Amino acid sequence: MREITYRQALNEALAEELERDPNVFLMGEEVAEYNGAYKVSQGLLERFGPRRIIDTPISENGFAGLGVGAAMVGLRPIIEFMTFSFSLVAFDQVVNNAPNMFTMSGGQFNIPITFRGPNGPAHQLGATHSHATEPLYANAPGLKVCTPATPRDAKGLLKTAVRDNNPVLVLEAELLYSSKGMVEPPDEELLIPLGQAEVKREGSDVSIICYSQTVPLALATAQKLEDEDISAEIVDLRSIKPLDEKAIFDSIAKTHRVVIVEQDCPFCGVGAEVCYRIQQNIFDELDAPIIRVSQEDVPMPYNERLEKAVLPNADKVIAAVKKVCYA
Amino acid sequence: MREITYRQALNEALAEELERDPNVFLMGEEVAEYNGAYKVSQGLLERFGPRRIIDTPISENGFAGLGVGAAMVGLRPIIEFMTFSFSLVAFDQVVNNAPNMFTMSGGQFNIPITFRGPNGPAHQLGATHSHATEPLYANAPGLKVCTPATPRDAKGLLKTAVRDNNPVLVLEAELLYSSKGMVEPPDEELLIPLGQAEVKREGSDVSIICYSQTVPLALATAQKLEDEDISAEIVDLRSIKPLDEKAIFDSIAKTHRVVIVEQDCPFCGVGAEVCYRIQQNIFDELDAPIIRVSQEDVPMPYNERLEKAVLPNADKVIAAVKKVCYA
Amino acid sequence: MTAMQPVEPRDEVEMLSLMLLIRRFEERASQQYQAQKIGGFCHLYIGQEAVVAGAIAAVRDDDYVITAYRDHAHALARGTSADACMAELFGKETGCSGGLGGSMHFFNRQNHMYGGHAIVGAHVPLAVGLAFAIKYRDEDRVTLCFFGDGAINQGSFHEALNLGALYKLPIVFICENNLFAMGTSVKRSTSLKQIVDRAEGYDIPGEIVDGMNFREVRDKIAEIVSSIRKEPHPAFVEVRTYRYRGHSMSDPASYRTKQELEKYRLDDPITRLRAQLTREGKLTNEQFDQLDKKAKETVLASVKFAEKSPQPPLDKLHDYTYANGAVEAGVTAAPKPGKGGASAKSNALAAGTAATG
Amino acid sequence: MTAMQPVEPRDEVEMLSLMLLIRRFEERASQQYQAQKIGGFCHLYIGQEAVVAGAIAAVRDDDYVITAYRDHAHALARGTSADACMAELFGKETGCSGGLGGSMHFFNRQNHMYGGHAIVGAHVPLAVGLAFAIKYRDEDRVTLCFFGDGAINQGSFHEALNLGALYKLPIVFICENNLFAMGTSVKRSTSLKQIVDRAEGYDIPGEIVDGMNFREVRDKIAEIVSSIRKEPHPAFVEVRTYRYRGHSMSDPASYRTKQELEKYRLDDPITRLRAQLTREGKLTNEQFDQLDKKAKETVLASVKFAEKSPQPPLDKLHDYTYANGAVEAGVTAAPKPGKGGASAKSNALAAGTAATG
Ligand SMILES: Cc1ncc(C[n+]2csc(CCOP(=O)(O)OP(=O)(O)O)c2C)c(N)n1
Ligand SMILES: Cc1ncc(C[n+]2csc(CCOP(=O)(O)OP(=O)(O)O)c2C)c(N)n1
Ligand SMILES: [Mg+2]
Ligand SMILES: [Mg+2]
Repeated sequence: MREITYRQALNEALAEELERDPNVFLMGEEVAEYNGAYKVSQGLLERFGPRRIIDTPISENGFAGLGVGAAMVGLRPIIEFMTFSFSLVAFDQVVNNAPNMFTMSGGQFNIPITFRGPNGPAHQLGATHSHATEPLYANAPGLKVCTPATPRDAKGLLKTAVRDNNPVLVLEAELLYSSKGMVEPPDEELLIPLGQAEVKREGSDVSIICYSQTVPLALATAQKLEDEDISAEIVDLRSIKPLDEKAIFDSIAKTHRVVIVEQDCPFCGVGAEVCYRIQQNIFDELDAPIIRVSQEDVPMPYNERLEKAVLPNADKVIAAVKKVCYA
Repeated sequence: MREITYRQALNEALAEELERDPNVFLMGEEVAEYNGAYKVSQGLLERFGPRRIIDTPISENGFAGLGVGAAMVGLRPIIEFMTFSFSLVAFDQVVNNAPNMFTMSGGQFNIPITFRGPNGPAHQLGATHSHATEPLYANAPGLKVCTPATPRDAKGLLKTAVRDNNPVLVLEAELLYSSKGMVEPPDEELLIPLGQAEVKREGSDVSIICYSQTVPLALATAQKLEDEDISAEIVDLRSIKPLDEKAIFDSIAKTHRVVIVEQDCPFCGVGAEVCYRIQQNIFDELDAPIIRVSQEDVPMPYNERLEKAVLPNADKVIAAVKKVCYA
Repeated sequence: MTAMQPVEPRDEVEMLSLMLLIRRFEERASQQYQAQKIGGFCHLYIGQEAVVAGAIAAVRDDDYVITAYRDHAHALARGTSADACMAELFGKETGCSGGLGGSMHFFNRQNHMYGGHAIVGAHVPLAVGLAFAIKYRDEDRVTLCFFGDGAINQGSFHEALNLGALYKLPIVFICENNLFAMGTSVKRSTSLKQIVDRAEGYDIPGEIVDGMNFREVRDKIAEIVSSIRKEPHPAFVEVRTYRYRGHSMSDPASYRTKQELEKYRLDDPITRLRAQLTREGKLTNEQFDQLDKKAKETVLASVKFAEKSPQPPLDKLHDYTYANGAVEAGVTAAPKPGKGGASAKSNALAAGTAATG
Repeated sequence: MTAMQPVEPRDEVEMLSLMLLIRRFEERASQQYQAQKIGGFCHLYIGQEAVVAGAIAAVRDDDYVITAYRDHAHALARGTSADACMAELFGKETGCSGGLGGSMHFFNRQNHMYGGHAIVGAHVPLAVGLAFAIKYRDEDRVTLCFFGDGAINQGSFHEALNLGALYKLPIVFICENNLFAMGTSVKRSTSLKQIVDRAEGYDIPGEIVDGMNFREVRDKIAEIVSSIRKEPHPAFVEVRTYRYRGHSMSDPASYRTKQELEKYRLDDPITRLRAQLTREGKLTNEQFDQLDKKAKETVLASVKFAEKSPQPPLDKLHDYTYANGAVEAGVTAAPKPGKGGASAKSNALAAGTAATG
């Protein structure tokens, strides 16, 4: 194991998959000559050349669709959205063409495509640039959605996504690109299955369900809760869809109390679905109502203080934990 | 009161609002000369002329955005999507420009626009044409979403939507266009506030929460449940956002058992949000876990028998009701 | 690039058979729709047969074809059997999309028919993706992308044309200009004097072709395709045609005059090709009647086939959402062929040819 | 149409002041960004000043202006005070968008500045909507819609241009072609030899204008606008310009050569207008220095203003999501003016003028 950044981990995943399978190519705005708006594709043009690392005009709908078409004849495109906020102009291609093709063709055409890029609020980018798209895409049958929180998960999930025979969205996190973590050495193949959550910290009093940018938040909060003698178990979903119900239920069977910390907008958000599954399946294990900590249900303001107030934070998580623990 | 169809009710609402306010106009594909793909705008071109009833090319993104721009300077556009499945190509305009403008401009520009048209699965239209978009739009802060199930609600909610100073989506139901119901006479102003659910049938054993096309389904099922001595209360949400929590909670305080019947895809669907609100606020009132009946989580197949199997139906609702009642 | 493969010239009588098969298929589909054997939306191609027949006659069997929702003809022209097409309309397991796609979503992987797409304009980027794959693999195939006059006002169309031009992809954008998008005439959907001018905005060469004339369509597209095979590039063809029926089964088409319709009927593409062949001594009246009879029989048989075919099994409802293929395997697992595709091996062209014998 | 109102010719020295104000504002914003007083993305306009100044000099105060995210200059040119602009960058309540919009989302309702829009291409349909409203109300206003060379490849752009052409709306589409969209040069984003050719695909008249030359921009746009006021129609202008800085504050712009940048710097729009005025005896060196000093002072004062301005109150967090207005009232409730808008009454042009005195 060695310590690398989340950005580097993604870069390794891309390089390894490009190396392994000549059908894999990377396409998006500024991915080639500029080495990526967030430098995730650094060095790939030099290594794999312009046939496989392809810059596009600002035409998300066009190149997302191009990817789906190329996938119909067996290529395995990796389509980068500079951020998933910009995927909204390509929404139809992602939710209509990519995931419906297999069904509509009676199983003739599967679409082995990966859509990836940063997703969710970053820092003071304002309402148009701060979308957390995971509930929108998870709603579409036929898509898979994962949300790595660590360098290791980023590498393992992205590689798995590229090999999956279905459209998979890898929702990265801009604020985590420079974060570091331990990852297997490059000569060890690292594949993390979609649909497997991971307990990032064991605990006994409360289960905190989280993903993506809320994982470091949850972990930091667990530390603080320790001081108040509350032992929090941190369950990182890693994949939103398929959802690892078992890991969630196992944790709750231990703690009987749940707080869901999500980075999206609350209405019909990821936490709502998780909550439904929990109460449906292990209602009797719950000692208190589930509480979600999400964004406030408002367009993201630019002002830093207001933005902080909109986002989940440690104080909100602590308050929620206390509420479920002393309920 | 007189009996009219849902289609006629919508037509009256449009005509009355066009008549009342010269800033109101109707725009969309085939709304004028063709009198509407589903004839909702029948006769409006003749009555209001081509300045106010405007046919467009097949450019949903373009004319949705045109509407938002016109709303910035005080017009009150009614934008028809031939179906909301086609709104997906205009997704960015609807979730980014319309609802964020008020916030982003520091309150300078509100957007009094109505997006309307049929939404949700109709009959054998296949995967691309059967989208139930309500969870996608309800997730976006700044939008309001309503889903009338009866002619009266259709008229009252659409008129209210047009007068609202914010972007409102009126999600109609193709399969209900020809259904009939009692509506106030034309000389009586009918405005139904957004965010008010309605108990469509009183009952004591179980609350069935539903909206749009699932309301007639729920009502018919309640009839059948009667035979088995189960008294179902039917709560029609009418508005998805704002959500009438009080009406939901009041019903549950009576019945203590809940089945949610929704027309959308399950993952992060409307029922998930409703379920979260219920367990969060009146956990102790629940005598059984909440069950949702929604679409199966698959792209909609064309074949009729499979389509039926994907959709909510009476058997599924009855099974769910029995499960929550004998839990 | 691999050595260029020649296009086998298609027998014109065979192509006339194809046009007849399409015509009779559509007529029968219309009747079956009215008898409520067919659900959903159903868009007929009657009047436009020379467009797809001419285009298909200009390409190889392994070139890529993709179109919008008015797609029965394209599937038939690509050798999908009338049986598989009719069964699809009936929603049967033996349909070309296993009964899951319906009228607007016909597919035939084996014969390089990439759909059948129902969101206006949204398949144009897919077509560019097919063409991208051709260039990526250094093949000499060509992609034919069909779409309507209404589609040219969609953002997808625009972005796709720009990408096709920028990357110099081997694709022919074929606008089937039948003058209307539902009830909207072209002059009410764009201010252009002629649609082909839109191609100028991307520096893509454009042509106008008479879509009622099979030979003109074939020759013009053959010329373009041969130029593309030499050096990949996009091209745009505005094919002027007309649909005799309403937009879909539910449209009375009252937005146009009887006279207009009659004018085009007099220029019927089947009648025209027939006349040409007869004039040249390549076809007798008897032979034509035989062809037509055969087409009618093929279509009638397809209804029987569709009727007695099984429904897609209920217990497989959840099997069509995700393709399998172990993550560990790494390489593309061959996608499970659709039942429809598999049973659609019999070739409509071959059937047509048989009819001439 | 209401009687046509004349455009008051703008004093050129005043417009030079505006360009100086923009330049100094951007330089100061850059510095404040580096000092981390400004968050998010920040795109500077330095080098392009003649485009907005020329365009604004060609229209009336009540014409509509809308642009993308590189918008500080457009807000200033539309008379938003440097105070309100800088305060917006600082996220303060006194900002032109109340501190809620940030650099990419500047608005000024009172002065007809309709944003500040950050999704590439997505504001072009809005612009068409503004123009639609003008025609709907039978006014003789014009909409100026600014966007970058990168935006012309978005579906939104395409659909909007077609709608504008079809409905004959009073709008000038102004493409600020600064040769790059982030790191992508125009020749890598479209195969067109010149961007203006794209307008042909919609039958919209197009012009190329030297964007480093204030007078050429002003005169060309004035001519177009006066034609539009007579009879509403769309027009397209490709304005050739250059941004001296990187795409945003985080971009080192290593995709272009120092020589290229130097070439354009030598053609600086401010230097050019200054030279023209000096040559014509309308401006002395001393006067120019005074103008520049005044611009610098105005900008420096704006930083102080921004610094001491209050943050938007936390307890109003939920007040900006939905506009009020009782349903019963029926008619449009006047939208609550943004604090920023209200405090932004002082006019940058006026400030500039004062500087000349
Ligand atoms: C994005 C989208 N908008 C609207 C529709 C509804 N619709 C289906 S076909 C059609 C008309 C298309 O006309 P054209 O492209 O000319 O093709 P034609 O029907 O003439 O073959 C419309 C508006 C759709 N399917 N997709
Ligand atoms: C739909 C969308 N895709 C991508 C981006 C990211 N982005 C912001 S600006 C920009 C370049 C735009 O270039 P251009 O239109 O030439 O304007 P300029 O920056 O030169 O003023 C890109 C790719 C975005 N904001 N929106
Ligand atoms: Mg047409
Ligand atoms: Mg540019």
